[in-house]
Amino acid sequence: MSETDERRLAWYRRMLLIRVFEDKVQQLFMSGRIEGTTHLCQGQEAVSVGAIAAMGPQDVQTNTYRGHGEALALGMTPEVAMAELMGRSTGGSKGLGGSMHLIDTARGNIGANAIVGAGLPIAVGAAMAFKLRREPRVALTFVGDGATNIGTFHESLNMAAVWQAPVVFIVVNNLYGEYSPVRMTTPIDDLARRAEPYAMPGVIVDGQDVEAVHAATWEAVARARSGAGPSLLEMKTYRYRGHSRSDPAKYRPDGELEAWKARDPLVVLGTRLADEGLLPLEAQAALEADVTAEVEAAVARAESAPYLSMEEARRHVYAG
Amino acid sequence: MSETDERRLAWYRRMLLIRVFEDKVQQLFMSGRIEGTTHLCQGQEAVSVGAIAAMGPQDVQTNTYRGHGEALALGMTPEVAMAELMGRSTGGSKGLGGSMHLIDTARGNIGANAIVGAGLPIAVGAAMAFKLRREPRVALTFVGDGATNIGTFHESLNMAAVWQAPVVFIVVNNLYGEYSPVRMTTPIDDLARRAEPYAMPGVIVDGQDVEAVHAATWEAVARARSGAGPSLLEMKTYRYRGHSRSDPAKYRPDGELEAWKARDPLVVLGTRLADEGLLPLEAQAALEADVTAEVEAAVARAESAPYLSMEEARRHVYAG
Amino acid sequence: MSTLAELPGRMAADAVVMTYREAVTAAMDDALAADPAVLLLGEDVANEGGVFKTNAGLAEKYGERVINTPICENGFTGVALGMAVMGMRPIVEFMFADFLPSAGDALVNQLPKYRFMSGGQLAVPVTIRAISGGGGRFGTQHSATGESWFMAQPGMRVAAAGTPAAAYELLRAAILADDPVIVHEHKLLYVRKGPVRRGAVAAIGKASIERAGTDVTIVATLLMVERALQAAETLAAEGIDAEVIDLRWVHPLDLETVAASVGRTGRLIVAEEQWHDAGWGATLISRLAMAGVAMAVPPRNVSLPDETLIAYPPLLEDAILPSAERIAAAARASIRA
Amino acid sequence: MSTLAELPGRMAADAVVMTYREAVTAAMDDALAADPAVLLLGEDVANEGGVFKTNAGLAEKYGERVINTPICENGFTGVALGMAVMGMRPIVEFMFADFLPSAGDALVNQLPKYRFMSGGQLAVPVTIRAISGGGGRFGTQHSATGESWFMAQPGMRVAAAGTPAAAYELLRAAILADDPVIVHEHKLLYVRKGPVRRGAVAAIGKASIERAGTDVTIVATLLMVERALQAAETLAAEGIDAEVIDLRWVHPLDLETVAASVGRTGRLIVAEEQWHDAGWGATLISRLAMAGVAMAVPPRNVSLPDETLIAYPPLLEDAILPSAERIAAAARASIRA
Ligand SMILES: Cc1ncc(C[n+]2csc(CCOP(=O)(O)OP(=O)(O)O)c2C)c(N)n1
Ligand SMILES: Cc1ncc(C[n+]2csc(CCOP(=O)(O)OP(=O)(O)O)c2C)c(N)n1
Ligand SMILES: [Mg+2]
Ligand SMILES: [Mg+2]
Repeated sequence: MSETDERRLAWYRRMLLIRVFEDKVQQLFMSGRIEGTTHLCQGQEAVSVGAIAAMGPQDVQTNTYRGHGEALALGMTPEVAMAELMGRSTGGSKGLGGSMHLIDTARGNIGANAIVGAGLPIAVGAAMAFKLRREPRVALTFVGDGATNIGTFHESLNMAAVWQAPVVFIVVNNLYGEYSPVRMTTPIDDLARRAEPYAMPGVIVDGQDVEAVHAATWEAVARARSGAGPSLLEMKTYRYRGHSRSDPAKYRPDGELEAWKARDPLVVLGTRLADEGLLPLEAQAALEADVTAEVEAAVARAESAPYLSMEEARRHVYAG
Repeated sequence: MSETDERRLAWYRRMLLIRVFEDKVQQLFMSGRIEGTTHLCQGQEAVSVGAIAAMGPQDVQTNTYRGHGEALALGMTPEVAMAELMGRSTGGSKGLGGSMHLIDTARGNIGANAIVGAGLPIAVGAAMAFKLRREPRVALTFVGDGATNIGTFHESLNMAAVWQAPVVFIVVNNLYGEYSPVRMTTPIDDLARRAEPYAMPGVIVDGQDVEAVHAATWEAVARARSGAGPSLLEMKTYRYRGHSRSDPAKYRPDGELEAWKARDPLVVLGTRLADEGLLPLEAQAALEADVTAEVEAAVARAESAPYLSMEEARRHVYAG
Repeated sequence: MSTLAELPGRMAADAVVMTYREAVTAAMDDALAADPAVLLLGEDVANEGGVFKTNAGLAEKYGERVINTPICENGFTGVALGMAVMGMRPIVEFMFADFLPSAGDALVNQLPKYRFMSGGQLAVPVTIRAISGGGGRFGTQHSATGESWFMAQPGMRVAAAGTPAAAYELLRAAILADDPVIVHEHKLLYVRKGPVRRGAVAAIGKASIERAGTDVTIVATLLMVERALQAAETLAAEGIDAEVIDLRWVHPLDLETVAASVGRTGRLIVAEEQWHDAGWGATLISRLAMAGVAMAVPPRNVSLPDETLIAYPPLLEDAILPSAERIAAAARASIRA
Repeated sequence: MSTLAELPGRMAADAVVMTYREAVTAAMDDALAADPAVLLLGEDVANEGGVFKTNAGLAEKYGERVINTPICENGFTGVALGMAVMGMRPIVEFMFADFLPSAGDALVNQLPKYRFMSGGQLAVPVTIRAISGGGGRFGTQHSATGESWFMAQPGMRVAAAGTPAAAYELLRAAILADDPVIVHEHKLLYVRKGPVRRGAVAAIGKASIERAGTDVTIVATLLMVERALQAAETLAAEGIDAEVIDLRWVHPLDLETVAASVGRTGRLIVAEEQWHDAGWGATLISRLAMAGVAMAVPPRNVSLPDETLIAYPPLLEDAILPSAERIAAAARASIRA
């Protein structure tokens, strides 16, 4: 099998892992087995996996409260992720962060932020650290459509452009803020246009197609690494679930969800892989069973892990 | 004389008043007769006068610490303005605001802000009050080139566009922030481009020509009043003095100041008025003497006015 | 809303029982009905009754006076200021108090200073509703109360509602005030019920004695009012009679009510869901100390533990947030000191 | 800088006399020289030595490590965080402390919480330099000190420099710390001279006794340290021996040094250029009261007057800012009470 095809198979598996993981998280929160709230990314898996696959081993990214997809795409194990969601000491942040903060420095995940827009300048800063040190590294940042309306979005793109920072802005346009469709809060539909006043490329990408996502991000990352400056990529996608645990998403027009599901990222790539004989439908089903078992095992292990004590937790407020 | 020509003569006089006023202010601060700092607008008079002349009697505007020109263009008397700069109780804000806060609600001047970018959302809010009450009124806001880099700029244009607020954003591009030329902090030269992601007209205007400023602003105001939404106007202009009292503006390239002075707004309109026989050069000199006497008298009266007592000042912290 | 019969204890004749959430909605509803200048704006405020469902029915009833904003706290707070100086009386919802710092400039340099720097030409009748508090398992960036963040700033007033009645009355007072007011609501209190007199308006700067007592004074805000009342029940069983004061306003502070109470009890506990330092509890204790108000024993605080952030694990969060037990323990220690 | 001979009073052998401004520059210069990870960023920091000329020569010496930013406080503070977690040690200049609220989110929700919510994976060695204080006739939006704004927030440390030595040592300590630190400088102090030991690093959380005395303790920060020392001279002529403490850190607070001093003098005055409420003065008084530190008379504060904003007229501004006379008067009243 070609290296490319091996990669495509790995993408399929990773997207499937995210899907199964998020479905499981949903169940755990809805049933109260985990308290609090969570922000799921089913439907957006191609964005997480395709974009992250374009990162080099030394590159980093920041994302948001809706960041489980990126965390898993970067290689955080379902167990470590699940443990974090359960607040256990075996979680990525030892359970102190929670569902909105899957952080994993070793794999380049330097921040999942619960404040809209706050991850952007952090990515610009990381990129500037690389640039100043002459390291050929790139920073990515994932941000929602709604986040493009807050000041830090503008400030970050502006600084990145002035300084020609090696950063890629990935706008995950899933059509909604919390309960607001894009056009209720934003005067344009194509958020790629937001790149224009920064003299920065703004590219619309099919966020349902992991290969398209990968190709576009690859180009933007290469551009950044070469010193040619930042780019903005608008990923057109959709979140299947409501904004957060408590949101049934009744504000969506009839049929919208179904229309997007017809172009589900797993179906888009899965159909190709099946057609090419690389991963027949039965193999896909088997894979799903595999992944489900993996996630169930992760849940079991995570749930049996301890919590930090108060004293241990307090040790992470300061360096010491 | 045609009404138009009368208006043009009035503009000339108003620009001259601002010039003479600012020169006087400069002298008062440099000599220590007024303490503290001031931000002068010599060179930018056409922007203040031309744009403000396009306002209707019920319209309002916000501006900045560099707002003496707008205040005088709106009809604040030199005495009231000077008294404010001197901290006297006869000043527009009873002396409590000072040089950065010439506010004059009766004439539609609802704010001069010392925080970069803070005047923009206020203008959007005023415009939304008008829109909600179905009043055919418009809000303008003056903001510097450097201010287009701060988050509130983006947030304000975005809200204005989404809500189709009757507001006109006037970017006074005088080529510098404090000591930073535009391209040190901004990735583009033409700030009119900043309108693009809001699907809003962005127009480049010759800020040295009061008639051009007036025409462009008139159109934007009419558009806003008609319900067609906000616009951004970029006024290309130049400040002759440094950023503030203490800045000798050594960062400017040789010859730049002189080049701009060749297109001084008083020269641009003055030449036309002289050529057309409306205001011969001798008349211009006589007018300058007049205006100088007016400003000197204003200084004298302002300087003899009392200060508020502490008790009086404290009454303005709350409504009561 | 429930009938009078459901209410435990005394209740004014014209009061009705409703939840804290309903009280918030009712206050806005009544204000919107009374004055066409009143507006409500914020993120998703007009969608599905808002994220915390505090605005149920308002968008349907008041149409364009309930305004969804883009996500831009500093910007839309500035917009409210602009509306206010042009004669409107906007209410601004902050979905989480944690986002108040995002509007830091508007809240520190604009709203409270605008009247002053215009020499009294301009009024800023803006109400900020901050949905605050921990206990939701939301982690360290979504659990703040922020009551004390802007309390030092002259020109601003800051309130915090501990009961449904307070929620209603404080909001009405804030909306009627010609100056900016921040009103804090606690998200864990939304489901609590209590008597509310519709039409009542809180007096600015006036605290409310929620339980009279003679042995120790407990001053609290928000969720801590409820916990202080619970503590008082526990203490009563032990023969300790605690007075519980819902401070209601952290700026201006009702020093008089607190000093009078401490004058009677000789003992003071402040119970707050924030850190001690630079808080209203410290402010109160300092003012009483400077005024030379005599106490039998040193005052005590029940606050978020020093140098600790709100952690995500439920057990840790519960241990960090002041509990009724910690309040009772402090009162007990005060009595036995 | 001057020679040793110019110095009034004692001075360590290795100290040199320099202005407070030179001390700030020297601290950054030495830190930039010592560690290539140190950066300086902010508005116009690389132009003409910065607006307050605190960065003279640094851009020339350190090139691209001194970075002019666009005007966007929240954004560039976030950038500093990103640089820090990737191994740099940025210093961020805030041209006026009044702009700190513009970066409210970065300063409340990001810098101090980032380490914690990553479970200790990430360090945030960011230094914020806030140029603060009134007296410049800059009006109500450009005269804040802001020392207490972020002091309550665990994860953040906050310092304020009252002398050239403090300016140098606190900045060095902040830059070396693996956590975020805000260091306040006072714009009226830039021209003041004093001995500075290059290479010295302040101990985090340690106050400095600037004048030993036995009769009354005056705790001050920033410009108030100078004024407290002036007040002490006046008082000395009257036979009152005041101890003057430059608090240096408002978070963490050096309760120990203050309590020990008050233990000796029995009398406490806090002198601060901010309002009492929610300030470090209130915090200190509250902590001492709760600790039961005995005082001969109630503590007193000399702060910005309640419910008053900084006004533009020079006479009013001077009357609003605490003066040496008011500090002396408070000390006198404390003695005679
Ligand atoms: C500064 C700030 N304001 C408001 C919120 C509350 N909030 C959380 S997510 C969200 C919507 C964000 O929408 P979008 O950027 O499209 O991201 P998505 O949730 O769709 O992934 C809002 C308003 C917040 N977290 N931070
Ligand atoms: C939020 C904020 N940051 C920084 C400043 C300091 N400052 C005042 S004016 C200015 C430059 C503004 O440049 P521009 O917008 O071009 O206006 P101009 O002064 O040229 O009129 C700066 C940085 C401020 N007042 N507010
Ligand atoms: Mg979205
Ligand atoms: Mg400019």
